[in-house]
Amino acid sequence: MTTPLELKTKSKIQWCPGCGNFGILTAIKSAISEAGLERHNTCIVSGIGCSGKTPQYVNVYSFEGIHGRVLPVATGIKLANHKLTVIGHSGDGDGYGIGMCHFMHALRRNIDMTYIVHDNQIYGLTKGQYSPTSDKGFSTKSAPEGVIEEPVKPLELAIAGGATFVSRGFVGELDHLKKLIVQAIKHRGFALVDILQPCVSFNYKNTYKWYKERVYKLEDLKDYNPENKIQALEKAFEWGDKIPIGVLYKETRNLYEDYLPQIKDIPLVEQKIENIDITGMMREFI
Amino acid sequence: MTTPLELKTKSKIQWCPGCGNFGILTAIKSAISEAGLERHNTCIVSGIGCSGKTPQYVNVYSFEGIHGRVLPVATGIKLANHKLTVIGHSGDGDGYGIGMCHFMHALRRNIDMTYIVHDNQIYGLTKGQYSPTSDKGFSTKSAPEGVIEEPVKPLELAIAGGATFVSRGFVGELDHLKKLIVQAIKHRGFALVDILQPCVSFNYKNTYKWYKERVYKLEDLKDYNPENKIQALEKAFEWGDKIPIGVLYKETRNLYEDYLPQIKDIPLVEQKIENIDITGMMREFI
Amino acid sequence: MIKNKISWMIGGEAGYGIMAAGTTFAKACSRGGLHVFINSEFPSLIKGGHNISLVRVDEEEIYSHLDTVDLLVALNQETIDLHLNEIVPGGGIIYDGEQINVTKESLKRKDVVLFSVPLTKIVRELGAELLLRNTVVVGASMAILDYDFGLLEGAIRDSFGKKKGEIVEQNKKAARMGYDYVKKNICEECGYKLEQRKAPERMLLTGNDAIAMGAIKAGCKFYAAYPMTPVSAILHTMAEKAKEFNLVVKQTEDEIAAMNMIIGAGFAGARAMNATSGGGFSLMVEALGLAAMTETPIVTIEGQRPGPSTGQPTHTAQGDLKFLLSAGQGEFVRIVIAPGDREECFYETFNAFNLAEKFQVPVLILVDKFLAEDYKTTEFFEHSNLQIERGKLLSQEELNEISDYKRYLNTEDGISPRVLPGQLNGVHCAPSTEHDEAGFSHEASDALMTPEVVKMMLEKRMRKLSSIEKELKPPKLYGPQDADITLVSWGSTKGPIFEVMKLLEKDGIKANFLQILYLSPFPSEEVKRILSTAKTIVDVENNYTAQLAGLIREKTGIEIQHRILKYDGRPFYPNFIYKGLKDIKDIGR
Amino acid sequence: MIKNKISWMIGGEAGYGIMAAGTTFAKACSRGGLHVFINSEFPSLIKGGHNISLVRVDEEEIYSHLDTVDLLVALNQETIDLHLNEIVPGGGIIYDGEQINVTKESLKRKDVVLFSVPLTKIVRELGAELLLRNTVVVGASMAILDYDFGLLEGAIRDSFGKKKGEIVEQNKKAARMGYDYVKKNICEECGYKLEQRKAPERMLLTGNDAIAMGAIKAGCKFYAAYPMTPVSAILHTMAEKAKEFNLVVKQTEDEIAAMNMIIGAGFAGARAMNATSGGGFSLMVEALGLAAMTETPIVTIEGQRPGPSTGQPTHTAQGDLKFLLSAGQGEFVRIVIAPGDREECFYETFNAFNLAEKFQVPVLILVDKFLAEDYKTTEFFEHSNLQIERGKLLSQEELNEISDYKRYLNTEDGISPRVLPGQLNGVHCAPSTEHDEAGFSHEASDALMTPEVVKMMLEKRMRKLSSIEKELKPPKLYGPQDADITLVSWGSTKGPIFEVMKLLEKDGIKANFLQILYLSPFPSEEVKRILSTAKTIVDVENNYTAQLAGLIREKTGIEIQHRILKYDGRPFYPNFIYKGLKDIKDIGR
Ligand SMILES: Cc1ncc(C[n+]2csc(CCOP(=O)(O)OP(=O)(O)O)c2C)c(N)n1
Ligand SMILES: Cc1ncc(C[n+]2csc(CCOP(=O)(O)OP(=O)(O)O)c2C)c(N)n1
Ligand code: SF4
Ligand code: SF4
Ligand SMILES: [Mg+2]
Ligand SMILES: [Mg+2]
Repeated sequence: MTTPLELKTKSKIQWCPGCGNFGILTAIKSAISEAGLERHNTCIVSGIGCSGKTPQYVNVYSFEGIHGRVLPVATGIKLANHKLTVIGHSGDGDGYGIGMCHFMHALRRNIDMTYIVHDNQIYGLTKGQYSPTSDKGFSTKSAPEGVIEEPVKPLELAIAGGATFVSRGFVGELDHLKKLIVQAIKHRGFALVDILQPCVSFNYKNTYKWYKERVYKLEDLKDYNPENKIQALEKAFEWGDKIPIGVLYKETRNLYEDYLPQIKDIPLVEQKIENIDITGMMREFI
Repeated sequence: MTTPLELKTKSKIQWCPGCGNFGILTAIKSAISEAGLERHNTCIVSGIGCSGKTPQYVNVYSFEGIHGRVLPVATGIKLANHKLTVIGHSGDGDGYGIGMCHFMHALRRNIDMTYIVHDNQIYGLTKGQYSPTSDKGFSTKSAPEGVIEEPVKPLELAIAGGATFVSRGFVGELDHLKKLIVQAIKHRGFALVDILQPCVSFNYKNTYKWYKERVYKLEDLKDYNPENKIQALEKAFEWGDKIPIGVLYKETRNLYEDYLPQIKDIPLVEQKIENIDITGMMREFI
Repeated sequence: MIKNKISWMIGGEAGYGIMAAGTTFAKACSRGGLHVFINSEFPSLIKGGHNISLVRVDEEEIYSHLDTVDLLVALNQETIDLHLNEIVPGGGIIYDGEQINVTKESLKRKDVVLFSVPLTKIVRELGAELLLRNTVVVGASMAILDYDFGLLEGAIRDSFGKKKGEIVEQNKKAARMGYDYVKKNICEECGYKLEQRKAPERMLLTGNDAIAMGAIKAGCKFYAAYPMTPVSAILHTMAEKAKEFNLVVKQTEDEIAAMNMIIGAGFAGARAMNATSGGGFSLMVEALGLAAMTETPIVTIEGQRPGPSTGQPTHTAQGDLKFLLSAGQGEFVRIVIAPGDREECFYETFNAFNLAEKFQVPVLILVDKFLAEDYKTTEFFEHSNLQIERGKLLSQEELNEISDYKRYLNTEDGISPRVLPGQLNGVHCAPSTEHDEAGFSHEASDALMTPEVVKMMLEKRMRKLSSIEKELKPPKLYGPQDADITLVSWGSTKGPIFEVMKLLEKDGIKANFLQILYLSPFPSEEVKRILSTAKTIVDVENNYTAQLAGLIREKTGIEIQHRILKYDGRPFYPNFIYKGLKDIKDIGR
Repeated sequence: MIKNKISWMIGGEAGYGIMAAGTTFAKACSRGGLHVFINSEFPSLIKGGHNISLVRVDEEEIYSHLDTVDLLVALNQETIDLHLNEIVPGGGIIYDGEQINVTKESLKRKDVVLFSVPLTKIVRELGAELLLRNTVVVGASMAILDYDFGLLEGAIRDSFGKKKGEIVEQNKKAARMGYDYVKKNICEECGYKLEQRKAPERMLLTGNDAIAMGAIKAGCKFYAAYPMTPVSAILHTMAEKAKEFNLVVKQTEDEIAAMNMIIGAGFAGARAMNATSGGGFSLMVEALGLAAMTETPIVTIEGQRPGPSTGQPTHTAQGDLKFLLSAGQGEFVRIVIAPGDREECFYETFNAFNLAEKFQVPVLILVDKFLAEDYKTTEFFEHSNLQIERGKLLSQEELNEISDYKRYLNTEDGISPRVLPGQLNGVHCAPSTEHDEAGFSHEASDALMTPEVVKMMLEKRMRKLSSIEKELKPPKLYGPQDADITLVSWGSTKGPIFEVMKLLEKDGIKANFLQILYLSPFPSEEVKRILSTAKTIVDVENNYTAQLAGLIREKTGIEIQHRILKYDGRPFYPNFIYKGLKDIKDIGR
């Protein structure tokens, strides 16, 4: 158990003043604390992007990988030592652009980890190109005439792709966000938290105000059942005047790890590697 | 207009006797003929795999790229010369494994091309490892204890990802398959044809017989409307005792090309590149 | 009084508009007929980091920045702390004394002049955002330098031209207030003088700008890229110019797609390009070999930054030379060009497209952050006589004459006549798998793909090497033939080395400079000829392992003993090289 | 009568069970105490292509195949057409005369013996599938060679052991019928003799097998790979052994994932490996730099096949050396090892894991199809005294002593004490971005990430080079010190070169062989020492550009004039090298 204060690092925070990432940082620290995690048994993995700076600011074990590869690194860490709580931090470009292949394949594996996507609908770190989630028509440096592709719908893909926990948060709803992350951490399986995160420097369209006017909480709906896949898909499709936040979909399924008797008793990293006997194996080649 | 016979090349065919790819080859040649395409205005693009040999056997312009990259190459060709009819041939590993990222992003672009996936639920060319579409529990060289991941559901992903034409064929239903491909070629937009293609050498489970016992045609359903997305998603989810073939989903949407005034009049390749005047551009830097 | 020779630096947090101030200042100078060089450093983030822009102005042509500052504009305290040492004796600091508390005593520098301008107050008076301090201080600087305010006004007008007139007016006003404040309250004449000179109009541009222009001029029609520092600006420029020049510009899902897309476009017959940095280039390596095997012309720009891995995303290095020379499995011909200045960025990018099509090979252009992002005044490019050469591209008439067209015909020069999809009578397959002359890979058949055929096809492709060698200009030797020191280098170090040559000339030391522009095919003969008679050879590179020196030894057997290397993420200062040379014992002083 | 010395080849279409027949035949020989070498060629497809398996048997140790065939087993006409020239005078052809129509006349070879065995008929009699012809013909071969049938029976039993007993029985019967047919109807003694010898039990294995075993012995616990010829077999073996040795084996979505996963596992503290070929390695390049920057130990196997691009997926080459040496942006230390035989595959893979952890660097093992997939009889590995060395891995006790743990401490040898996630008191970040000793990248702050810090960290990492150099064994010189010819090579050519040395010895020519096992760090001093006194140096490589020769010139200045190169997708035959040597003029005969 650790406190948010203990989770602060010595690094100066390098996001633009007002950036939505500050909210995510607050939420993740509170959530780690609230979920009762220990610093040395928690591992954050990021890619590259403004989101990718998160590991530098949370005082747990962490790995800042390369652009788009959060999930493979996180998978390697988790399978090597499944006693660790593994939390990935990605961006909309990092996770749904260049990292799309790993995302789709992680969904169906259902390894026990949390995947937080800082979704600002823009490439922040590289100063304002459109991202896979940018709204159609949105004009940026790389598309002065406006984006002409349909945006990626991450939650819809996650559900269709076999995720067992699919949620969306908003940094303008900090407490709600923190609770979502706690749920995601506690979920047994792959848990996606897509976070609406205003980029105050480059996304002039999807601002705090823009999101605030649109988001509503699924919890406030009387009859929403996150275990109904088709209903969840419909909700995931909703984007525009109304944007749902909360847990869209939830399902109980075996973990990938459950199928691995190799690590049932002890994690790989704790297994003895001295004096492994290969005599029998050699004899098979006679 | 060309005949299937003219579409034969000088190459010896190198698939295993009995392989489902022979059926696909027959169907694609008939479809090219029936759709009224000309040899020199048609371009086939493949990746690597048993499916990747297709370009060698169809006498149109063709490009055999590298493993998993059918769609980017096809995109480059089409945008450079959109007068060509571009047809991609991929495998389940090539297209839904290593090529997944390009697949998901192609769906939302809706460039006018046909994408044929030889889906044998196995890695054929590399001699029998499981593929992303292999059924759970299926045992292969790389998973002697059986696959422990949920399979990729390509049609579900295609629909969720924004495809405008999503279909499935079966080489055991050749005429149906040919007609599907003709429809796909004629569809204005990105058209997916996922083909159940038995691999007689390595997939001992999903055989001709196995598929035959399960497939049924959507056309035979009275009330199936391929323009209903939610219904299509439900159908796409269906796999096991019953497997639907036919057009699952269809939608009319602007092409990516429609948003490019640059190529409205003439394709890029036909534009003059001599004596381009950059004086004005230079003056902007004063 | 120093005239028309100034090293001016502005510094502050990211988000303070440091870059914009630097270019406005520089543009005003350039429009006055002066030569300008801008170097900027900024960390890989948007706001909150320390940014600087260092503008050097001179009436002679200048090729790089210096490690000294005459006038430091400090928008925050950190700027003073970090850069105080760089200020020359007698230099000045321009700052907002109402916000930052410094005295000569606190700085322990009696030899600097403090110019306090109430930037914040002026901005508040204007009712503008704090950001505008940058323009106020540029105005103030121009007053201290006693420069023509009209030229600054013009630069402001054109810089903000695309934005609303309101913004332009406000900036003009801000500059004016800064200017007037100095003139009225500090000094009418402050010991500096910048004066307009008669000169032809010049551009103020970066290597990225020159590359984009070279590509557009070459008829590049398809540009597909994934953003990456330091060459994202090429994407932005191409996108901005897409309408005007009828380009298709595609921001892709990743670099793998970017590379495969331009290969597709190149195969279809459009001139196609992309640009990336080392990390993105890593992802293009597999498809690089694909271009080579299918003999598809493409052009790729690689903008180096310090590695390994993410490294220092916004700094500079020359660490990727060897990587580019041998990236990709198997053996194949690639052309690698390392432009040393903006002119070469332009002409060699243009040239690259011709080479790619004539030899049907991938062409890589290797730059770095220093060259790609830094601005320099540059003469207009001579573009009217640039010829598009498409090599052995068969016309429909020519193709009609051929009965059994073979895409990969085994020719003497290794180059096979090419046709494009859409042409009648030329249908063929372009395979990534080894194939025969007709493009059949016959993988199954040892009777068709015999060891002899395999050997023949590989030799055919490799023969392009000597064909290309014949075409490329020999490397340039700048300076006298019979020098005491021969500097050898490649890429962006050209600028600082030109500056060093000026310094050495003043010292009466005879030096020359061998610039290797084409790294592959490597001009072994010429380099050997030049170096084997050179007296003292010094290799200068912005890397740790002296990659060019290694290459030269491999190709010529000559081991260069003296090396001036730098690998701290920063470009060379002329002085660093100069001092390095002085340290090399056997150089006479 | 030739005794215990035979070159036996079986050929036919893919799908005919050529490989299986080859190994069964070879196994039977190996179990009789004979030495065996199998070379197989098969195209990149499953059925329908031409496959061969060439088994060489001898009582002396043998290191490669030959270019001559004593007995050719032809399951189809094409085999005869393609390989007739390879049959020695007096050699034989075993075929099914009822299916294939050949005579000495039609072959224009009076000097071959035709053994017609009704394979198809025998299979039909057995009521078995046509596939079984392969076993029948192996039985027939053994009769012609007059070998002990019991040894063949044992080999069949154990080869099919995992399949149903029925299959074993049927195969035994098939072999017997082939055997008996020959003895009864063709010849009791046929001019050949293979005889069991007293010898210790030996393994018959491939480089892939040896690598997998080396990894398992080294405690590799996590294996993540995407299948790729010629090293897919490592994935299969690891998967097969996962239960027995408690490994986690993951077939990934692509090679990018495979590389990043093992980096994750390595960071977490598990010994981790993957294997691929050039195309897949291209996709791993970006993450290779990540491993270097975060100082994460990993081991990667690269199995070469001819490129560029898809190239010839099922053939062999040594074309990726330079690629591996400089793959990745920026400059970093990697260890590159090129085993030359199965023993080295085993021991060096084991060693690789120790090196990776001790120096906290990526280790690359470079093999090729020839070494990875071809079988050779090999003595049991001495594995009992192999020590696991994990380097500076801090125990919890040691860590408790440290007040302010710094993951990237600047040490003299460049290696910083390492802790694993899960350990108390060692929390840190491992960043791909350049960072300080504590792992902070402080990107924004020039005050913290000064040029000096950047330089220090790069130098720290590069210092590992000399630490590693001290640890690695010097390169081996086989043969006499004072030879007339010094052969220089790397990797799988070792086998053919050993054979050539035997030939040269017979000729009375004094030759030695310098094998470069460690390509990076390169043993410049030793190589220079050895080569500078060598008389005639000959570089032998399975590539076009003589990559090792280039590297040697770069590192030592020595230019190797004589080169024997091969780049047709096939491995060296000893004779090819032998003839090449004879062609080199200044070699005395
Ligand atoms: C292989 C590679 N390509 C490109 C880049 C440059 N790059 C760094 S971050 C980034 C995109 C950032 O966008 P996103 O993931 O949305 O993160 P954000 O900055 O918005 O949080 C890019 C293109 C890189 N580091 N590596
Ligand atoms: C980058 C890369 N990795 C791996 C391979 C090896 N490889 C060739 S085809 C293939 C998989 C084939 O499976 P699939 O796409 O399903 O095609 P199929 O053979 O079943 O038609 C693999 C792994 C390769 N050629 N390139
Ligand atoms: S660029 Fe955008 S996302 Fe990045 S730190 Fe600034 S506001 Fe935040
Ligand atoms: S391996 Fe399978 S998919 Fe490939 S050719 Fe043979 S049967 Fe067809
Ligand atoms: Mg973003
Ligand atoms: Mg398949």
